[in-house]
Amino acid sequence: MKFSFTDEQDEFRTVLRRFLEDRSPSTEVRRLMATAEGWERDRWSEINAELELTAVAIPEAYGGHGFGASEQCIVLEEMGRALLCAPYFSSTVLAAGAILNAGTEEQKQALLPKIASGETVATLAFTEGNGRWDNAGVEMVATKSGSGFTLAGSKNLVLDGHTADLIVVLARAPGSSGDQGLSLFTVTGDAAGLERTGLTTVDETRKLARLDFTNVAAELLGEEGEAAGPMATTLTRAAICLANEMVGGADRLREDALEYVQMRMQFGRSIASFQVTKHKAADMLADVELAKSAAYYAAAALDEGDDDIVSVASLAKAAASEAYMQTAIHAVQMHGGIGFTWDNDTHLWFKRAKSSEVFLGDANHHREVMMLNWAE
Amino acid sequence: MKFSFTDEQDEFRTVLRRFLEDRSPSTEVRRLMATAEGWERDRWSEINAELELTAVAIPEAYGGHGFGASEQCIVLEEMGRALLCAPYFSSTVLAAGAILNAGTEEQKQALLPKIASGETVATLAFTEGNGRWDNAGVEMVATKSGSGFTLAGSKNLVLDGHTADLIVVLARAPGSSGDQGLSLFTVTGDAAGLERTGLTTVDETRKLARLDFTNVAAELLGEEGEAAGPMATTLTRAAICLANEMVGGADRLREDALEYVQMRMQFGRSIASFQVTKHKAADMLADVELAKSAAYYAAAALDEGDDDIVSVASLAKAAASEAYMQTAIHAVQMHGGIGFTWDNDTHLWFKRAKSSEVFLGDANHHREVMMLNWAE
Amino acid sequence: MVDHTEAAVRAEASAWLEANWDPNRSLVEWRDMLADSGWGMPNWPTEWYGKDLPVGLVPVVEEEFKRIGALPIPKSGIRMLAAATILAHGTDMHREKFLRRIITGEDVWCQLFSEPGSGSDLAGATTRAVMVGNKWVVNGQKVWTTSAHKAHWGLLLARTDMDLPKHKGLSYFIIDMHQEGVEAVPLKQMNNHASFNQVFLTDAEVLPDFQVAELGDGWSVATTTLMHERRAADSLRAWGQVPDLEGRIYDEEREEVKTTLAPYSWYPQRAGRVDLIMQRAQETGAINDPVIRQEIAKLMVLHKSAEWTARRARAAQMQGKPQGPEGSLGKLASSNVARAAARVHTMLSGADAMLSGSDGERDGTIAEILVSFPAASIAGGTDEIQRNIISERVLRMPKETRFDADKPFKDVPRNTVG
Amino acid sequence: MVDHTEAAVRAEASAWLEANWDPNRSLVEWRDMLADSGWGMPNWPTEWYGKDLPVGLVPVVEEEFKRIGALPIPKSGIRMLAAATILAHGTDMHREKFLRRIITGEDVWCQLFSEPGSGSDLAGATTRAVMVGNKWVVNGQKVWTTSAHKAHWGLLLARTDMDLPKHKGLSYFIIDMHQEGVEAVPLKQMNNHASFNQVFLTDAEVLPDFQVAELGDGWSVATTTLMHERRAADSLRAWGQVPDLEGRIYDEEREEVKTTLAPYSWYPQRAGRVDLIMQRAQETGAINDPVIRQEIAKLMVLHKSAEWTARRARAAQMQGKPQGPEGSLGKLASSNVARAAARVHTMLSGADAMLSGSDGERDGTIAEILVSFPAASIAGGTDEIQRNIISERVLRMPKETRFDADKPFKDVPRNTVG
Repeated sequence: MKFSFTDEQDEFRTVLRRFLEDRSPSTEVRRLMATAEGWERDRWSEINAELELTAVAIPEAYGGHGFGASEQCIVLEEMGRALLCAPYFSSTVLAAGAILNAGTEEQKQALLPKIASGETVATLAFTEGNGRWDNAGVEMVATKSGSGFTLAGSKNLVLDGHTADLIVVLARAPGSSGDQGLSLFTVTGDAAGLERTGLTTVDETRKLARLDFTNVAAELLGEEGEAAGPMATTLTRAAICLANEMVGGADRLREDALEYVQMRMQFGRSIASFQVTKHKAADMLADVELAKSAAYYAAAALDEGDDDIVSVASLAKAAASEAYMQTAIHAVQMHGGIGFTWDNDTHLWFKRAKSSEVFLGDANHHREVMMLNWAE
Repeated sequence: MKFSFTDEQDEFRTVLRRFLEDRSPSTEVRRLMATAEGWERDRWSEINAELELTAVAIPEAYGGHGFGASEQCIVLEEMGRALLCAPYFSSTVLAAGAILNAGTEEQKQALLPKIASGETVATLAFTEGNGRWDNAGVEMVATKSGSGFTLAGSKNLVLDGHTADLIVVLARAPGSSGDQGLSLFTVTGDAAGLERTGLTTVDETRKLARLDFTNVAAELLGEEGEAAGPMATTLTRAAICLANEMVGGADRLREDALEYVQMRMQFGRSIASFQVTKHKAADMLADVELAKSAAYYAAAALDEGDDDIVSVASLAKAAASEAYMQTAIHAVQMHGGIGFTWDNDTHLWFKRAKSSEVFLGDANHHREVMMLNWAE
Repeated sequence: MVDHTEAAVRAEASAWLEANWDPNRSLVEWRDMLADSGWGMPNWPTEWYGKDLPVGLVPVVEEEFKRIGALPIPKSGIRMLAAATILAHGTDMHREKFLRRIITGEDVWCQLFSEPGSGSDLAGATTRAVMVGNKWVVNGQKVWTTSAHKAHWGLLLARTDMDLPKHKGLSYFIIDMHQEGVEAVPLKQMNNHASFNQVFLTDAEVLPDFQVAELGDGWSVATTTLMHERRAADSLRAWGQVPDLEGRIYDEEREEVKTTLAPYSWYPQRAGRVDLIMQRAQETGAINDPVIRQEIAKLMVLHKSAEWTARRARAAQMQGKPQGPEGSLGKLASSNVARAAARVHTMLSGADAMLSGSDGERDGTIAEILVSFPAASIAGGTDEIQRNIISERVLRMPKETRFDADKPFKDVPRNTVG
Repeated sequence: MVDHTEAAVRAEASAWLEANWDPNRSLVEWRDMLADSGWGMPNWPTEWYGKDLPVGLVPVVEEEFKRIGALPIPKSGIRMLAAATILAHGTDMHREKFLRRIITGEDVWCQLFSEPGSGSDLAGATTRAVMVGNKWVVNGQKVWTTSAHKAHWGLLLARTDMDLPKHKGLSYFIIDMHQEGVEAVPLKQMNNHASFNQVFLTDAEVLPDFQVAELGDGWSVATTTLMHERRAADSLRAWGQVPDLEGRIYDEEREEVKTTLAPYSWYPQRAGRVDLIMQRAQETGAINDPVIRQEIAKLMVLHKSAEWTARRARAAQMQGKPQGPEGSLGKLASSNVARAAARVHTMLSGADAMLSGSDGERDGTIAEILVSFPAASIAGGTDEIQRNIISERVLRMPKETRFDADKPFKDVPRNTVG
């Protein structure tokens, strides 16, 4: 197992970090999170134009740069660190992932280059009112209608669902259940019969929507009834990507809290000089670094085609869920009352930690997946 | 709910504590734990003669003093604190409890006065090779034979089972299962066909035995087939008694560790002056005091006939399991290397904590019982 | 002379209340009568609106209020801290000017102790009060001030001497909040509430008569105020219950309660709402998940043990026993409970923990728990301060080495910015 | 001159080994040949049994040993700490007298640093060495000394001046353990093993020639020894693997390994035996209990994350990157793993966690885990010391205030009894 970043990867990270520090300071995060959309097309195009982030992990055959999960995870870690407000996860990880795994060659040729260039912002709608993240939880029905299909029902918690140009939707044949009868479809954001409602979120930097489908005409993506496998593959990769995004955020919180206690005086001494503060900082470092190792390992394992990838992905997500939330709680505590105020930036990451803790499944869920799929 | 000790109870505790400090110093604990029996009849008779501890919670009608669970729990807390090596729990809590709950009036008259006086040391044999603490786990079969019964099978983890004069045994009618067909029996320690083997225990102060029954003649205790209820009542009270014994041990460990760090110098200052030591000591206090409150509450609830007693008993035992073990781990850590040595007394209580953690069911078991029986 | 037996006190209070209680009076009128009669604050001195009753007999009077259904004087809020401080350390002028309107509730008070630069270290206050001509002129910044925007008077801790050691250079003032140099700005929290204010003091003025106790005695006076703070917080919760009856006085008190408690509306969420856990677990069916059931059980063990510990402490107190260690653990235990509860609420919510407001569960209450619980381990003394107190005062472990106590305050390292 | 290219080194080592390796030699004979040729410790100086190879080329030589199947010099044990210290700070007499017999393994060494009164604070040693006539006379008590009862020589840290500050008054000696004033007493642990000794020094003698470095330089020499300690602990584990082949030399090395490793036989149990968890969970059926499965999963997440963190650190090191924070977390993480593993083993055992020895599960191995894991957070630097190191060295947070560094050691408060 490759387990260290190459000089090129380190260099890429350094450039990206500086770039995002410049383009996505917390003032900019606060400005964008206050909008209904959560991101701005012009702003995002401008950022993306410079580093072509949406292209990183899409194969060269479909207009991307063809890098692996490790490179994509560097992008996500740095975005998580900067709390960048952009439809990257939805479009590049979820939608492009589903299209790559499920689509026909023709569909990949048609759809992916525009996602790679950033021209199309796409998302994947799979979770419903029951809040389940697995295939079996899908209840939405796709009915054959002439040469095409129509979708009826609702999708919930769709990342950037109210702003995406293209929506990949998971639905099932009438009467089917479990992994059977599942198909993926594409609809455009402005499709007739589609009502999109932005939701109020704890984490204002991660916008979610409810999508209500009233007989919406949809195009089949890939093979009819064969979506279960591609969806599972897509979500495994998404869990790894999310874990890397999360450790980026956790590390930022940790560093900010450390900087604060180093600078802050109380009782005539630096808060950082109190032994309990020092020991908490040491434990925070351990929490974050261990979760980082799991996230990095998972990305490398994906690139190397590890047989245990489902378990490893869930391990990384479970580790990140616990570490990010724990770090967020410690970070507020280390700031004291200031850390509880709106004007201090800590709560922005705290809320992202809370949201990420359950997004794509909470730690209990992923620990269970890990144990049930462990090959050992 | 009564929730405070009376002046008489406080006075009883004070006298008992001083008495046990005098009679059961750790040198005496070490001497007795190295014996196969784990206690000495003369020594125990002498201690018991003075304070009549075995009589405390047995009704006056059967030769006891008729005090309640709260008083019995004071005895147990102080014994747990002193790590007294004596067959008190086995004889007075388990065996006398079962006889009181299940026996006929005639049997109570016959058996309890000698247990109250300490003349008879009894125990209760219920757990078997599967290590389960509930009625349904019992597999040993009692067969009718003439006017009596014969027992065949094995009992495991019997407290003082190799030294008790009288053994109360739980067994079931052939072909029965669950709570059905269970009866209690008495056999003498020297019964023909009974083989008693002392087991090697982690906690040398709590001696356990395996009892192998080869067609042992036994006397029915109480009603045939009706033992399930009395056993459950006996074990609920036993869990409360054990929780109180455990918080006594935990508090002793906590105090000893505190005394050690207060006295010990490192880097030119008292170890107790390091902030992390102080904060750990504060957390230890909170752990122990909260578990104490639960144990005290449970004893009072038993005396007042609380409807929720099964849940409350399990809550107290679960709290004590976690608090005692956590305190033991912290106590070793606060001593440093010394705390890991045989000559330091910490390990005696550490091992009692470990043994008590699982005795009568571990914290997971009791949390589950608590939740399933909660009336709210 | 008042007869201080329980029976006599009960009879006298009862007689007075039965003769005078009328739910159709105005709130201020009734409280004025209580002030004049002494039955409103019966343990206060006779010359200051009280009856000089021993504290032990106050519950007897309270029982008579309850029996008759008469509204007592609320014992809560900053104004009662002000009263306790003024009774202990104020001049007769202060008592004359402030105590009656504290009883009637006509004046709102606030407490100006905490500063952005000092946090847990209240005695590190750097707000300066300098005598200019014949007035104190105050400059500085205070924070975590409840009701500052509505207050008529503030209890101010300010530094009057930079050359003395930290605790010696502070003095205590009563400041008129209705003046130009005092600006209260709401301080928004991460949970979207704004329960507190920042108060900017810019050449604000205090007349010399409004100094409390001697120059340099500020810290010891502040200690008196703080001693009463916890008690006031407890009775604030109790006060929330105005009888659901018709009558002018009930309407007026309900209005007052509503205004006073507004900043505290999120406090139940801060405490983790353990009361909702079993309900939600049953509603969502999560109670059938053995893993979540264990987590709920762990929370319940902690919660019940903490509750019983508080009851144990109260029972011992009522028996007149010396306070045991169990009395000092409540704050720390409750912040552990709040954290554990937020964790379990997240498990119960699953994916829906991402939503808030009207899209969130229980109309946003659950989301509010998830962004309010961190306050439980900070406000009113951080967990770290609690552990310091427990280890030093209860366990008698050595105090932290002080680097700031003995030198002139001007030489003590401190935060340059807020 | 040796040609220091990789290819040249490999060729030369390979040629020498193929010409000389013979599994039927005695262990001492073979090691003597390695000492003479320099191939045993190739990075040591040419004049002292080495070949002056850069450390980076040592793995090349090791690969050739492995390829040919020749037994290398074990790089572990206290004797290698002694060698490193003597090479760095010793005199030529020391090198002459000790290094060859360290290579051959004929001398057993022990380390006399820790004392009952000093614990984590090694520099607080109070064992005194006083010059009487022309000899050092040593009095005091040492503890946690592995193999003291079998050792020929001891590395001794002793105080030679009570008037100097703590770190300045220590000196470093090599002491002959085979003399009357040295008594080694086994120290039994709570897990029934006795891996260590207490060593009582009563008028024990050291010749002046056996002092290492200057008077008062003891602490800096000890630091050299300690720097090599972690590395030696790592290779000790690696050394346990002698090829399962026939031949006199294998038999002798197996015997040596067995004796040397005897005190460490419980170390796997101290580490919590995560390797047994899944096996046991399957055997007992506990894997089917969702609550226990979650607990196992939590342990596995911790264990794998710690393992991958160690691998990440090694990978970065092999790339020649500066050490990142991940390199300092192993000790702390492993004590967390050990504690969590003991917890899970208890859940898997249930009632049987009360039994040990032949009545216990896995013939007592599980019971041994339950009474050995506390050592993981103490031995080799407590968790507290690890957190101090991480916060001060990695995170660059302020050091603890020292109360003992600058004054004469005789005035530093310290433990009166051991």
